[in-house]
Amino acid sequence: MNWFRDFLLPKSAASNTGDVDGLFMFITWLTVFFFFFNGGLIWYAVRKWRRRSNDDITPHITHDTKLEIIWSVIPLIVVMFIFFWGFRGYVRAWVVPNDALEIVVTGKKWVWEFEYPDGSRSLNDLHVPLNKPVKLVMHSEDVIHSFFVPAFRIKRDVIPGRYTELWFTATEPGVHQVYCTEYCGKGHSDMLARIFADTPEQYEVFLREGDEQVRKMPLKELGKLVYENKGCATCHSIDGTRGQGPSLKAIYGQQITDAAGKSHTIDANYIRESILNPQASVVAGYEPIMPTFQGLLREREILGMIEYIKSLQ
Amino acid sequence: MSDSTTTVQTDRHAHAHPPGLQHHFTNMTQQFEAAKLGMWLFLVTEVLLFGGLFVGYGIMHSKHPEAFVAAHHHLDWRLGALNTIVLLLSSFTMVMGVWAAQTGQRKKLIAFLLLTVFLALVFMGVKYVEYSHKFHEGLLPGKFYSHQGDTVPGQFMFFSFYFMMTGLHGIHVLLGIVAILWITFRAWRGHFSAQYYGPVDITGLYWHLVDLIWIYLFPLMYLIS
Amino acid sequence: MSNHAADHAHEITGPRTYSLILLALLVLTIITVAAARFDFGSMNTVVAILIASIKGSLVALYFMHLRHDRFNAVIFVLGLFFLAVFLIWTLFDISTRKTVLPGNLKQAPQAFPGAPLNKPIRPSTGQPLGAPPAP
Amino acid sequence: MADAMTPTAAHGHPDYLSENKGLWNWLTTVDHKRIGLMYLWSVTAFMIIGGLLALVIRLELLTPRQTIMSAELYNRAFTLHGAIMTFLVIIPAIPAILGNFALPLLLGAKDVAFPRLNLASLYVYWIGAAMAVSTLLLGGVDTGWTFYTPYSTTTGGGVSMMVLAAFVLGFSSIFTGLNFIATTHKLRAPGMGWFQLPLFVWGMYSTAIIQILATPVLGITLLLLVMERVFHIGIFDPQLGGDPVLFQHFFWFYSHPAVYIMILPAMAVMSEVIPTFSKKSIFGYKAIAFSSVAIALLGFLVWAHHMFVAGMSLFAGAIFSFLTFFIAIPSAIKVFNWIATMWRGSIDLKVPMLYAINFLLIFTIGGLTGLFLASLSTDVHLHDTYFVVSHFHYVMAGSNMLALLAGLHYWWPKMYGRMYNNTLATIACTLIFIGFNATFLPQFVMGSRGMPRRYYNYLEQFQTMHVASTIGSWILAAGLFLALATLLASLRKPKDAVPNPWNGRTFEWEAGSPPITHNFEHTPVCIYSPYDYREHPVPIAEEEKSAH
Ligand code: HEA
Ligand code: HEA
Ligand code: HEC
Ligand code: CUA
Ligand SMILES: [Cu+2]
Repeated sequence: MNWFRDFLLPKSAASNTGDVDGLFMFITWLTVFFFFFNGGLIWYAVRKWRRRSNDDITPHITHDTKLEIIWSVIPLIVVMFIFFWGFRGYVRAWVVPNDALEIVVTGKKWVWEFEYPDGSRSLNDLHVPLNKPVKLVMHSEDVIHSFFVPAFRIKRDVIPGRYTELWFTATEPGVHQVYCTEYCGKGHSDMLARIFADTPEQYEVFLREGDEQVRKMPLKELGKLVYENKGCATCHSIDGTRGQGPSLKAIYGQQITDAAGKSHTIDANYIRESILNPQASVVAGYEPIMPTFQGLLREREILGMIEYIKSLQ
Repeated sequence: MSDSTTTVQTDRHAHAHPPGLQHHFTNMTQQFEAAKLGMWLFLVTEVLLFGGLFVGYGIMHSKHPEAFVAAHHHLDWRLGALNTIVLLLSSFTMVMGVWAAQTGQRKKLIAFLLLTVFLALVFMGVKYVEYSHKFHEGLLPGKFYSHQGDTVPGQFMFFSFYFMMTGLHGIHVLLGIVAILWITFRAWRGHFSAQYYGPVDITGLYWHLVDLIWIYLFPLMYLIS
Repeated sequence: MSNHAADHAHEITGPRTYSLILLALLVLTIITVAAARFDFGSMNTVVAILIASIKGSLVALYFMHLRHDRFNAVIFVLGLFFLAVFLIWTLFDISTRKTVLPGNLKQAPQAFPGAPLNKPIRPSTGQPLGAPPAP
Repeated sequence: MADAMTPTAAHGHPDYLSENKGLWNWLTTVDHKRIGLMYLWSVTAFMIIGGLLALVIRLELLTPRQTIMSAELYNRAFTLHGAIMTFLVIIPAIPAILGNFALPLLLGAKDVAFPRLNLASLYVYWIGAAMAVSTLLLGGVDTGWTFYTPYSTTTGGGVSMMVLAAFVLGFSSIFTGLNFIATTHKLRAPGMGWFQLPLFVWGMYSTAIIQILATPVLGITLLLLVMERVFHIGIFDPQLGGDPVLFQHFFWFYSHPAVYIMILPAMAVMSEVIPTFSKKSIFGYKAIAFSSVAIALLGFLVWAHHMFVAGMSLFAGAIFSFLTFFIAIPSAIKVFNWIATMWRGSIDLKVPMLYAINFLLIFTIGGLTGLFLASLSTDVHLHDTYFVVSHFHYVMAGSNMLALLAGLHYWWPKMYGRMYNNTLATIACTLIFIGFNATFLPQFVMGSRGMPRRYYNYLEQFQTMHVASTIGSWILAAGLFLALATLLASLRKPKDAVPNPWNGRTFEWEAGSPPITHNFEHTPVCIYSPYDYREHPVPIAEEEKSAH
């Protein structure tokens, strides 16, 4: 009867789905059984005791306590059984393993944004390693959304003003569909995302070079994305105003003097060093507060940043 | 409510019906009991209507206790207590009115009803004083809240509830005044007797419920700590 | 039920009882006010509700004649019962909700009017989210 | 039920339809039967509007992406469909139509306890309906019928108006319920004790309990929503310190019990139709009566099963799931009792009985699919998918609509004094059964495969099932229109119905077809049980004696 399960449910792709599928199929069979059981009884009664004439005499039966107790107790047992089965699955889906990889999910009209532990972000595409528990910490910027992955049998609302969590361990490599299942307006049905369950090799590539979206992006645009997403914007402006750090506008090719009195030309190497090892030369007049981005930016992102700064003339 | 206060229907069977008995009831007791049951069912809906607000208030209070306590200091508990006493007195005069009706004392009935209306107006007067004071200070519900110098953020929510709850209650008081005046008018016309006083009793029930709700509103709004 | 009706019509409570009840209600009002100036710690609200409920019962039993009116009393209490169910279970859910926070936040961001809107904190930067970038 | 048969119009009184004709007389009537009929046609009108909207929805879903309308329009369409169907059609349907018409007759009363309140309820209904329809002029409503915050507090259009309409309609429902409780308590025929009440009355009584206890909470919820929109009071707004999920508690505290406002009356109709057409006493009278009350009361304890994935706590989820399952027990008891009633009966497959059998089958599916949703781990997967949509159409559209049709065909001779064409009505019933299952069975499958609800656009993989569902909806519509046409066609004939065409045992069959304005020439007296189908019925008094 596996074909029936595969007809009713999407192919399971996570570790905890067995419990859910088992219960689902149990209740399905229960429903099928009672449909045919009740239908059969009715059919039998109608065939056998169809009215023959208007003076048919029927027995006067008002009740049968024993029978009635039986058909109250049997459903009671059945539903209690279902309750505990469902509860078990729910608890398993509730308790997050400690070693889970944490990813922050932001829902907003009508995109999903994922933020990885290294601070990199992506829209609508989420990469996760296979066979490793992953925990999603989710919140919404506007209305309620809901994060639903049918293949993992998980779903939880994404609520403004509060965080909710969801976890899974993907067991099937490939792409899994994510839907928004809480009605959120015009773009509700297009608020889709994909989860890429990566093999270790694929995940390596992803960690090193970012996801496909990033890999295909022109360098300059990638730089802009990094500037906006990695926190550069909090200290550096691009319009020439002074922030906690110097503005990045039109600095490429300029000469600057650092706190130690040495002067530098701002070129690709200088920018790279400023990002990876900012304290090596601190621009005169600024505090040495810029954190290092060693390990937080991928090589291609640094190249992108350089291109982006170049473009800010 | 209005159904028990209806005039006689022309009945095709032309039985000798007592005045005030509607065609589909067999006797006055049945009609009175039905009307009273109807009123109680209506009161239950009122309890749940206000109840929803109490639940909302309770939950927001437990979520922002400091803000609510800080905000309630803007209310004058003395005015609240005064109004509590006024309403309790009015409940008393109302029930005395019912007693007068039951014992067939028409003059006393009218007097007690008018006294009740008077006390209700006093209540509304005090509310007017309180409200205008709040308006003046910018203690208004929701986005109209413009009070300056709050020490704890979130105080505005207390006033959202304050106005919704006392406002809804105030509307009920006004409706009660109208109902009692109508009953007074009918008493004056001599509609009631020791045998037929259902409408007085039923209006009384409504009025006591209005009092009952205030009994809870007072400590929850004016006296929290 | 309807056959009881006639018998009760004569059970008329008189002014004496009503006056006593009024007195009790006024005294209880004073007690509430007094109790409010007294700190019972976490029991403050409970005490206030308790006194209000005594007052409410007096009004319902005597002024509203529920003392002689079993059936309507059942209806009324049923209403209060379901109101209590509503309050208690909603509070139960709200008070047992799990507080989930991203790894780098120690405390849930609080939001209040007047204060900047409740922008969630971005874990990587510790800064509030800016305007959402266009998709 | 009583001893004597009163022949129609023996005293020369005209029936309630012929007396005082004219629009004005209808609009000012306090006759419960006329009010019932006015409800019938009002509700039918809205059912057609809601149904046409459903057909439009189905048409849009024929293909992925845009088929006939934009996403904005689609969202408005399903919201209006849901709101009309719940607030204007199904909640008033059986209580206000069949309840108003039949309850006083079944009790042997002349009218409901508060006839003018009854008329007021109809006017309130019309006002609410006008308000609901007027939202179309205000730009429509796109929140879904559940009005979840914060979406509903931030979107534009006529949300406030729609919410106020639902508020007003709530009063109509409260008035009806209040009337039924008072009528059942105070206006029973002489000799009619609680266990001689026809079970229809028990069902209506249980429904009325819910209407009285739950509807006011809906009222205040909707008022809070309007306040939030107009004043920004903050209670549901996370940015102001409120809690958007709190709204869901408020909403479902009403709306879950409300689903039993929809099914209890349907069950009430079953308990009349099945014994009549089986010519046999109802099986387990008390069990059915108490099950109705049990469903009504239990229904208040389970509302949060709509919120299992809304960030509720583990404990709260477990408790609400646990309690939800208990409602399956009284429902199961009823289903089995009805089948047992048919057992060894003399089953006459007239149209009402056919609808009743269809009800049994469809309710079995609809109810049992509720178990998937009540159970925690499966609900996580199925919540807000088409599985839920299909579940509630099986119980609301399927079960309730079939019961309404069963009751309508059952009491039609009483209402209008005319018999309809049995063959055409049977064909209609068959079409409805086929069409209904063709529409909604595929939705179970696409739902469990992950198709979310309220989706205007969907992935290619779901198209086959959407197409099947859309075609089913046309068959269903054809069946419903045929049923309506058959009933309407009968009105063109002269009155030909006898007072008791089905050999029923309850009081209404002793009144004329149609009855006179005050229902009975002589006040009936309850001597026999309403379900005593013996050749020589035994008076209740004797039966009780022999029991001791
Ligand atoms: C008439 C209306 C009606 C009725 C009667 C029911 C009946 C039931 N409903 Fe349904 N429900 C709705 C209308 C209704 N529902 C609506 C409108 C929604 C969605 C609202 C929205 O989100 O828009 C909904 C949604 C809904 C949910 C939330 C799903 C979600 O959003 O995630 C749940 C969860 O528990 C649920 C459960 C049940 C249960 C357990 C019953 C039970 O009462 C069913 C009991 C009946 C039976 C069990 C069948 C008869 C018994 C037998 C044949 C015997 C055999 C039985 C056993 C062995 C147990 N329903
Ligand atoms: C009583 C309730 C009721 C009824 C009867 C129906 C009837 C139907 N519904 Fe509806 N539906 C809801 C209540 C109902 N629905 C609710 C509450 C929602 C949720 C909305 C939301 O998400 O907010 C919903 C949502 C909903 C959706 C999901 C939309 C989405 O999530 O994107 C769909 C999709 O297929 C649908 C289809 C249908 C169809 C094909 C019918 C067909 O059964 C309609 C057939 C009817 C006709 C064609 C009219 C003909 C009628 C007559 C001729 C009158 C006959 C009368 C007499 C004889 C008296 N409905
Ligand atoms: C906490 C604040 C802060 C953040 C975040 C920050 N910087 Fe800086 N940055 C500074 C300060 C202060 C200086 C000047 C002192 C110095 O050179 O270290 C500076 C200097 C620089 C310079 C050299 C500029 C010049 O005119 O010589 C570059 C290039 C630069 N940052 C790039 C970046 C990039 C790219 C990022 C994000 C990936 C970033 N910074 C994030 C504070 C910050
Ligand atoms: Cu986001 Cu639906
Ligand atoms: Cu429910």
